[in-house]
Amino acid sequence: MFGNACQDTTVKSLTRFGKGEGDGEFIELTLEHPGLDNAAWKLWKPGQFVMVRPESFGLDPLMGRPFSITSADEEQGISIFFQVMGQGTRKLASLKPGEPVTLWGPLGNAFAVRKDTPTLVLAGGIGIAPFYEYVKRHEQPENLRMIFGHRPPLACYNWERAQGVCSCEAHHETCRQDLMDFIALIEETVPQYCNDGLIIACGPLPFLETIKKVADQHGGRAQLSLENRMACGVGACLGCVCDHKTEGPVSVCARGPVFWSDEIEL
Amino acid sequence: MFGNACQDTTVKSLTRFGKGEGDGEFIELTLEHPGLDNAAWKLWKPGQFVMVRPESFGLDPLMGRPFSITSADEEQGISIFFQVMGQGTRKLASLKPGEPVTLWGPLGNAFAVRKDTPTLVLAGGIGIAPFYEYVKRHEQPENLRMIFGHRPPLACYNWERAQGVCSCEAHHETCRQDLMDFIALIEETVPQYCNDGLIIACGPLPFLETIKKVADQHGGRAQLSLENRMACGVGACLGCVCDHKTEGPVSVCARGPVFWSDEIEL
Amino acid sequence: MDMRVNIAGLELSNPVMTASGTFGYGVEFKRYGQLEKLGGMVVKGLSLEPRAGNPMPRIADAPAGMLNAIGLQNIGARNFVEKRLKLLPWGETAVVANLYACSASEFADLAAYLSEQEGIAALEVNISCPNVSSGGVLFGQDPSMAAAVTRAVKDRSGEMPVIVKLTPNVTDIASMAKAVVDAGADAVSLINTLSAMSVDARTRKPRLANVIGGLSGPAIKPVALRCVWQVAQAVDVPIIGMGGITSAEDVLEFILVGATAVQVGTANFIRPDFAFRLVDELAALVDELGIESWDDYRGSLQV
Amino acid sequence: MDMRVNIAGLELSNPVMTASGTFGYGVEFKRYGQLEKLGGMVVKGLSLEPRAGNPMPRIADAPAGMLNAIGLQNIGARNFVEKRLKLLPWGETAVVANLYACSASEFADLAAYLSEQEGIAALEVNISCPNVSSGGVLFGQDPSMAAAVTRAVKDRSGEMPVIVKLTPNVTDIASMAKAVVDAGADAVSLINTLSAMSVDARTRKPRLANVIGGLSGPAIKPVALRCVWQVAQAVDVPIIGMGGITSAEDVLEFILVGATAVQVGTANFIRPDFAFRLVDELAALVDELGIESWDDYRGSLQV
Ligand SMILES: Cc1cc2nc3c(=O)[nH]c(=O)nc-3n(C[C@H](O)[C@H](O)[C@H](O)COP(=O)(O)OP(=O)(O)OC[C@H]3O[C@@H](n4cnc5c(N)ncnc54)[C@H](O)[C@@H]3O)c2cc1C
Ligand SMILES: Cc1cc2nc3c(=O)[nH]c(=O)nc-3n(C[C@H](O)[C@H](O)[C@H](O)COP(=O)(O)OP(=O)(O)OC[C@H]3O[C@@H](n4cnc5c(N)ncnc54)[C@H](O)[C@@H]3O)c2cc1C
Ligand SMILES: Cc1cc2nc3c(=O)[nH]c(=O)nc-3n(C[C@H](O)[C@H](O)[C@H](O)COP(=O)(O)O)c2cc1C
Ligand SMILES: Cc1cc2nc3c(=O)[nH]c(=O)nc-3n(C[C@H](O)[C@H](O)[C@H](O)COP(=O)(O)O)c2cc1C
Ligand code: FES
Ligand code: FES
Repeated sequence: MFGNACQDTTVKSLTRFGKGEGDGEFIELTLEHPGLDNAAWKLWKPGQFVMVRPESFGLDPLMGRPFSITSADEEQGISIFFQVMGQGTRKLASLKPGEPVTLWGPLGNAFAVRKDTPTLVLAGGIGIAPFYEYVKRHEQPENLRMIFGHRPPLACYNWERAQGVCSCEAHHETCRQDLMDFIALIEETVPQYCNDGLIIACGPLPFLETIKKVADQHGGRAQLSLENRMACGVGACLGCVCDHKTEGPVSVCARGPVFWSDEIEL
Repeated sequence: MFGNACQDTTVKSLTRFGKGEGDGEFIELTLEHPGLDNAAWKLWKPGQFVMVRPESFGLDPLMGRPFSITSADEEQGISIFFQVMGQGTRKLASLKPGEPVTLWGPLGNAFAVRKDTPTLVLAGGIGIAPFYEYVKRHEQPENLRMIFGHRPPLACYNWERAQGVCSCEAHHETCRQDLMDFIALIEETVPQYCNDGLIIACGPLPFLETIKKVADQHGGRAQLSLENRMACGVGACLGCVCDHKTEGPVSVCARGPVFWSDEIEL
Repeated sequence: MDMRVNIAGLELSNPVMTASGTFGYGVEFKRYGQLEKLGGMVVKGLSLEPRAGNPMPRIADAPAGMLNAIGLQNIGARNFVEKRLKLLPWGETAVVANLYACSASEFADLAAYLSEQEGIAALEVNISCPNVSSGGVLFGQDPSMAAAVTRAVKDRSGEMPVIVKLTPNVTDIASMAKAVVDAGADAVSLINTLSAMSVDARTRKPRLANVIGGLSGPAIKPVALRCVWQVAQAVDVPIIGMGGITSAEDVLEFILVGATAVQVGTANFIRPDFAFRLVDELAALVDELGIESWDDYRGSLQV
Repeated sequence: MDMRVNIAGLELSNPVMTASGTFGYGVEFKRYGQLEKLGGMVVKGLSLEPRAGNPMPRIADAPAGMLNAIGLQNIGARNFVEKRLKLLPWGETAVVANLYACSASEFADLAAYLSEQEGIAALEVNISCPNVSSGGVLFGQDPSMAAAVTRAVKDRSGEMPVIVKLTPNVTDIASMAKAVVDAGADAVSLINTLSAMSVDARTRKPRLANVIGGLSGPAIKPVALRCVWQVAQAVDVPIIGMGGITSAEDVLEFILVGATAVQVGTANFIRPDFAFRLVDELAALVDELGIESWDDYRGSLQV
């Protein structure tokens, strides 16, 4: 039996990356591991996510917030890596060690892992969050190629953590031309993995759309992690659905968040 | 010209008194003095109050909370002394130094001061808050007699602060008999001040009712500070009214909080 | 205290139910607690045929609440019965089907089918479908239409208790309640969400694709309590109260103004084990306050 | 940007007004800011004779809001004109009288008196008096009664703009708006408070002596936006939007869905200088977003 997958825990630490107003705020939030009563924690895989709701949310916002699991370990705790976007992440950013947090998860499915297959890892901005552990766990990192597109400086993204494990290329987008170059790179690289490779991606919607388009054009498919707004995280409210080609609207939280690009509409 | 009487300030310190669950929580909250732009702070008098609204209230509660001014000084800051009652005072109790607080005041009228007149100061529980400064400022403390009825132990009330200045008697109420004795004391003492003395009182409603009843019976009057629930604190919402015998319902915040007992209904 | 309550013959082990649309088909919450603990659960609104619901986005934050415009997405009554119902411990907790249709006759067909299924304890008729056949007026906003739907459902439901779920978006909810009770409703549940809207001043776009949605959560609790109170003065059938419940004290407030049982909706999104915890918290609070029986406490507001 | 707006001929320096009942008679706020800064202020509901209002307690907390049942306490129209109006800078900011009466003829007499007073810029007719002469139905909940009151007031108000203030406690607010506009209303303002209730589960008592009160504050903003949006589709007169405004962004949201001006109510209790600060914050936000004119922004929601 698995215990209750909704657990109470506390803040262990917050680490801030980058600096300066313009960059936004990038934070690794580590929670005390809530314990293996919830045996699902023994089996979690990169791509899965958690719903996080600190007590400090009070009644605003009412809904918890979903975040990819960056790492989870009984000793080190459970980490998420997030960017301050609005009221929820602002309240997360002002947490102090020891403050109470409700956590449910691990939720959803995970990215495919095929150790013998050339794998293209595409990360857009904060979409890098699930990939630190993905590349770390990979048994044949020489089969991995990671491309990371970002606007805020690399210092915001704890970039060292990803590097060194596998082939990693970061593309800093500072002007329109950079964006064009980055799209061109995707258009060039994705097809190379369309036949006998694996493509996994996480990032903003336009980024995923580009990847899907290129993959579709080349008769390939990529695994895309979607970031729809969520309320329950458990497949109950139907607030987070995406259009699945054969199944109609499906819950991103329960059926995803990772989908094959050829099976969904974005 | 007086500047805007609504000012932004920050928490300077919190001092907790007493201990143990049963006693409730008693806290002196000191705010940085918000400055004499608001020249009314130069003239404040005991009995006046402030509306306090820490940013941490968020949307819950929406309304600020009224508290008697315990002391106010440019160096020392502005202090209130409160008991944790509900959601508002709970949030006040968890403030940390440096947190932002909105403050408007000093508001309302004050207790009469007649230095040459024998003055009976009646404090019930947390109703002692305005009297520390009242007795301290009094020019002829030998004319003061203070009676303090309380249920939680004296340690909750920073009692030393009141003592030493004037004649002070504390009555600890631990059982029904103590209450009867205390009421008997009021019935015995109030009449002594009804003719040529001054009676001022602050405390829970039943306490004020007893004082009013005794004073009424003896053709005397006492100044009672009322603690009605407030929203605006400035006489605008009419949420805090009490029944004035000649004027009908009047705002406690603007016309009071101190009223002569023979002019109002409780 | 004996925590059981009785809704028109349906006995619940305690007054805590979960509200339709916020608890999926029940099975989604098995990881978070024991379904048997609940007094009952109302499953997502079911229609005769599966439906796809509204476009995205469907949910948005609101002060002390949330907005939703899920629309009528559901797997259809038959799929529910065949694929989900058997996974639920319906012998130990009341599984209530929430009905959603666009005409009285469709409601009747749905009721006929669902009332014959073993494992369904009662029907809750949701009469605030925004896409009804008759000129855009909602069933739940017109007493005679509400009565017609109620009658149609009752006629085809046999012995099964029929609960009619009322919307607060009316001038006079008490007269709506009277209309459905006169038409045969065995109980009423209220409130559904408040008609509401949220927009983004920067992008100039609505935050829900459907533009208008339903407000739920603590923000609406004072409105819900008022509605339950007014309905309790107007009708004699059991009332299931809901709207913004997030604590055991909230549950008691609804019972105090006249509800027999309650449903917990948006609070299930505060944490998925919310309803399970609430059952324990309610028992503890009832003890603490020395409440002796529901019959004694219910509707005992001192006015 | 030019911040001025025009409500049926009445020009305001900016769209920020204060809402009736939350800003006293204006004078109470002189210690907190310059009244001249405001686009306008609506004073506490005035009746022909002074009134004492409801028993205490009259206010209570609510999630993201508050409840009030002040009743009709006011010093009466004559006292207001003689003792307060002259203390207000009515040459520089629009002072709007809010009218409160219990019959159409009383409304008319009140309008006749107030519309002749120098210093009053417009009349706002509050048609949700809970104690009206005709069998407990509120004026604001019945289109024909609302129209009758509007006509009675218009007939006796000469050139003065008449704003009718609508209640959200109706099935169809758009048809209420149409009714009063057809009857001659120069503008509408909305929303008044939501009918609501709060009780104490421990003492078993209502938190308001009046039992039922009005819910205001951020909790009701999504309902208010929906109402303004629906009314904006239905009528062509200017709309003054309100309900839960606590920021400049909120102001823009109301204008985005169709309001010409706004009123700030409960937020005045968050801090008494709230409305003054809001005027500056609104100007700054308009700049930041590059809004070029109110005519361009108003009602520009992309649906
Ligand atoms: C499965 C999943 C995994 C996620 N993992 C991460 C992660 O690892 N790190 C991380 O930083 N974020 C992640 N997100 C996104 C994260 O949940 C949102 O950024 C967060 O909920 C924003 O909350 P907020 O209250 O701060 O912003 P809000 O106040 O809700 O919104 C602020 C602004 O951001 C926009 N916004 C909010 N949420 C989203 C969204 N999901 N997509 C696009 N725009 C949005 C809003 O439209 C609004 O303009 C994930 C989301 C999902 C569904
Ligand atoms: C002019 C004035 C001066 C005051 N000075 C002080 C002071 O110096 N120190 C101090 O501790 N308190 C003082 N009070 C009372 C204080 O304002 C309340 O205790 C506080 O507002 C409670 O807020 P809360 O949110 O914690 O409680 P709530 O959640 O609002 O209420 C919790 C419980 O306490 C009860 N309660 C709340 N307020 C009152 C009240 N005013 N009277 C009786 N019961 C109440 C409620 O009915 C409820 O049962 C003063 C009040 C006024 C009007
Ligand atoms: C996401 C969501 C979906 C809902 N779906 C339904 C539904 O299908 N049928 C129904 O009768 N009510 C539905 N409701 C309304 C709830 O059952 C409930 O009446 C309302 O949310 C008020 O309760 P609450 O404040 O506790 O959430 C839904 C509410 C939410 C938030
Ligand atoms: C304490 C209080 C008193 C009010 N009195 C009146 C009144 O006399 N006349 C009136 O038309 N509206 C009155 N209202 C309603 C407000 O003007 C406003 O319509 C409502 O509060 C919604 O706006 P808000 O959420 O910004 O407060 C009152 C509201 C409050 C909170
Ligand atoms: S968030 Fe509720 S179904 Fe996905
Ligand atoms: S608190 Fe508003 S009038 Fe006193």
